[in-house]
Amino acid sequence: MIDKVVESPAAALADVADGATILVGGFGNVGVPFALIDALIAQGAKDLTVVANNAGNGDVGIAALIAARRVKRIVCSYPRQVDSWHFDRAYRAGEIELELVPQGTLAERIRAGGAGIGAFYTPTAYGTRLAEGKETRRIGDRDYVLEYPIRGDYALVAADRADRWGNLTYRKTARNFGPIMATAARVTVAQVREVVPLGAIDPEHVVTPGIFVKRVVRVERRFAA
Amino acid sequence: MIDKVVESPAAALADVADGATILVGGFGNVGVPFALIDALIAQGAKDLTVVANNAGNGDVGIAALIAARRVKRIVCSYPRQVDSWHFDRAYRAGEIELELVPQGTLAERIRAGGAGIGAFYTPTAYGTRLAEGKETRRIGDRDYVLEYPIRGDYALVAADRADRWGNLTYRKTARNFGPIMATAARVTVAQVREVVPLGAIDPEHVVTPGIFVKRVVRVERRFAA
Amino acid sequence: MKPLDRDRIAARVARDIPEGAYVNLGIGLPTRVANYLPKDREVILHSENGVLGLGPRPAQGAEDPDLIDAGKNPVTLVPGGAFFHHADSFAMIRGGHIDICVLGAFQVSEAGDIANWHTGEPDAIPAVGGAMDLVSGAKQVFVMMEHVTKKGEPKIVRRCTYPLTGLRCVSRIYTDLAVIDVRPDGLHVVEIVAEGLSFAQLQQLTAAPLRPPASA
Amino acid sequence: MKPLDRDRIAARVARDIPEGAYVNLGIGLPTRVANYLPKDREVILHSENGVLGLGPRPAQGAEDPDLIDAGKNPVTLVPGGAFFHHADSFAMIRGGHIDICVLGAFQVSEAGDIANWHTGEPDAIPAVGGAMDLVSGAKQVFVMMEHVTKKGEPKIVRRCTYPLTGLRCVSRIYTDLAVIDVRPDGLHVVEIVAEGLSFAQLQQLTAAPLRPPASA
Repeated sequence: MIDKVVESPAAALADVADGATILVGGFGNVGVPFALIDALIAQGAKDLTVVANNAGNGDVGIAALIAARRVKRIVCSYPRQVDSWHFDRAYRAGEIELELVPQGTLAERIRAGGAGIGAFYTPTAYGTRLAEGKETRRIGDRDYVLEYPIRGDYALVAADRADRWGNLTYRKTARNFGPIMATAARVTVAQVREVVPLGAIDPEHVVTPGIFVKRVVRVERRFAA
Repeated sequence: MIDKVVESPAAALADVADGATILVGGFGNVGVPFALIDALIAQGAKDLTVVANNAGNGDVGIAALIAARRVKRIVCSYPRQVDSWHFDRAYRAGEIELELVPQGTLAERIRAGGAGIGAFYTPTAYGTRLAEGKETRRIGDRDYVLEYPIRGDYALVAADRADRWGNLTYRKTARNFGPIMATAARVTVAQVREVVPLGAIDPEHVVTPGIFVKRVVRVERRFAA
Repeated sequence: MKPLDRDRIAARVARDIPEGAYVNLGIGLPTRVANYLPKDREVILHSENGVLGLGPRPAQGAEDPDLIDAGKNPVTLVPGGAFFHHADSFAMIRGGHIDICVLGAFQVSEAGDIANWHTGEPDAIPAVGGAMDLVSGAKQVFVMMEHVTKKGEPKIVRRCTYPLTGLRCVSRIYTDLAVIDVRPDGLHVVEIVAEGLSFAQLQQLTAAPLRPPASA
Repeated sequence: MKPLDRDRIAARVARDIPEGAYVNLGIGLPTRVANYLPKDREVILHSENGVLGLGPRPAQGAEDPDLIDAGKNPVTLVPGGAFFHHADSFAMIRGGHIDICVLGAFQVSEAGDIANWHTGEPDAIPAVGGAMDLVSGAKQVFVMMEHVTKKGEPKIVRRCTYPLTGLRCVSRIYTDLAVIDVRPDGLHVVEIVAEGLSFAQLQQLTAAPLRPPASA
């Protein structure tokens, strides 16, 4: 019997190695897998590359991971925020490398990673500083920038419901990066509010099919402490 | 008030011009918008380019459109079937041009068309006859073929439920090409089993958001005559 | 001379958004446009974090922690709304499905280039979000800003000196002084909105040549 | 010498599909593999027309006209199944998420090239479907076929003469005579399944050099 449900966030992340690339869902604090990030901090893996929309808010989630000095490099679209002080300090101190990617290109690169696309041409950022040094091409009457896929060793996502096959649903705008990150990692771990019996999720309403998910863990706490 | 519901398939397709490119949903006979195709035949537009997975089955749907000699060119993955006699005849008679595309590349090209991607590299078909003459590139340790997006003037899709904003749900494997084709055409027309009040479709369950849909028409008959 | 205040600029933008439009309102000032859309006009608001059909702010205490807009503020959803993931959300943007996006800017050039993501200061921590996607993907890009900086420097210029967000993408500029169209042959004043401001005065506050409104 | 019949080839393939595998069974013969998966082993079947969790054929009269597999036959869905659109379905395939796909073939080369979509006859109407995506995307490609053609010609060859479906992609070949692994250094017989067939006889029916099974 397939059973992807593991007993704790710690068990779900026991095998994360130093230097791993971790895709972390969420937009601001919504859809951030806080329990998994806390477990990752406790687990101790360092020199991580984190791929996420933001570089952490306040003292929780990715901010806490950065504060614990575990992040070597971050790939994101919007690091600077009013409450991104841990990132700001680490960045100014030269402790963390930043790859800034337009949000839609970030999403598309992750999707390409999951979908086996080798590279793609996007019009976004053509002619700007963020396309400097990148290959470009004119196709029809538009200019495009060549972008490469992003894949992770782990994807940490916060979903709403799961079954033991790893089928997931999300809740409102907490869906954000979860469904695409789940496709683009070797090991996708989902923290969920509820584990339901197999068949309880309508097959028309599955957002992330279990094929993309390796481990599921139920957590009580959904939001930042 | 936005109301995308039109009274008949004929009204939904009145403005199709000769030479138009029409994306037609369906896989075999499942999810084929038969009522819309019948209306297209009655409407009379000719020299059409049809993009669809198959080249018609039996005497209905795309097969009937081909039999009516309206199709100049077809882009599909699987034209030859036991009951594709209308296509077979037209093809052997040199009346119809065929662009054969692997099914996943067809899907991805349509998705790229809807998503504003200028071109993408896929490993599919590398080294085969279907990649002859196409640009290739080695990325990492794999070889890829460069593929370009497909867009249509119209997309005809068969959905299950719709509201007046054009939000759509599908039924089981009738979903197939509908959601991606809806994104890739200037005018997407959905034939649906049921029009429901705005708000009756759970926002978590919308498969095609109304932004991709221009016209909705309710039809009694869902399957081929 | 009486420039419009920010709410009146928002109201002026709202006037130009037609029934049935799919609209993305950038974070900050542009979100105010929503307040001025007539209640009987159906306009569908998109937010890049995966939602169509944004409604008004929830009452205090009624916020849903899983329902925010791109500015990370709590929002509501109207009947007919939908949720989707980030790749689908930006497929809408990049694929040309958003009719109008409204954004703030540091500078706009006479060619329609826009600079709105980076001050260019060497020690600034950059952040881009969805701005580059929006300006290159939306069918029409409306810029909404003060006509000049706090120091009085023109923000409409021949060439942007700030790092660019996108090239040749702005359709129309709404300022506290005027509404200006960006056309292939340059900038056309559609309307002077600041009471008592002459075209010549407007031109003086603008670092790129303007053409007068048709009625002028 | 007693070759396996088609059902026994299917049963032999089924033996090698582990619990928890995500599997795509090609149209035609490979779909029979499903009949031989042990009931207590959970294997999740994918079909390229947008479904995971294919179940057995429905009883006559209980078919759902909206629920078919890639071979366009009516199927059922098991609890835990899911529906999705074609781009997502092929993202699973191309993205390397399918553990095993099982396909028929006209020819397989010693390098693992496969030809299974086109006879090469000039007047044949071609059709490719998802075959090229599957062979390049699945983690393991199992080929299931008769060892020789009806005319007795070997189907395992040094180089395919039929138009290729994919290069260097076949992992393992199941025929009515043997199970053969494709490895970087060539073809390795895992097991001779035809009763009374010697390795030398098998080699004679194969147009590429074979290495004997470890136990031989």
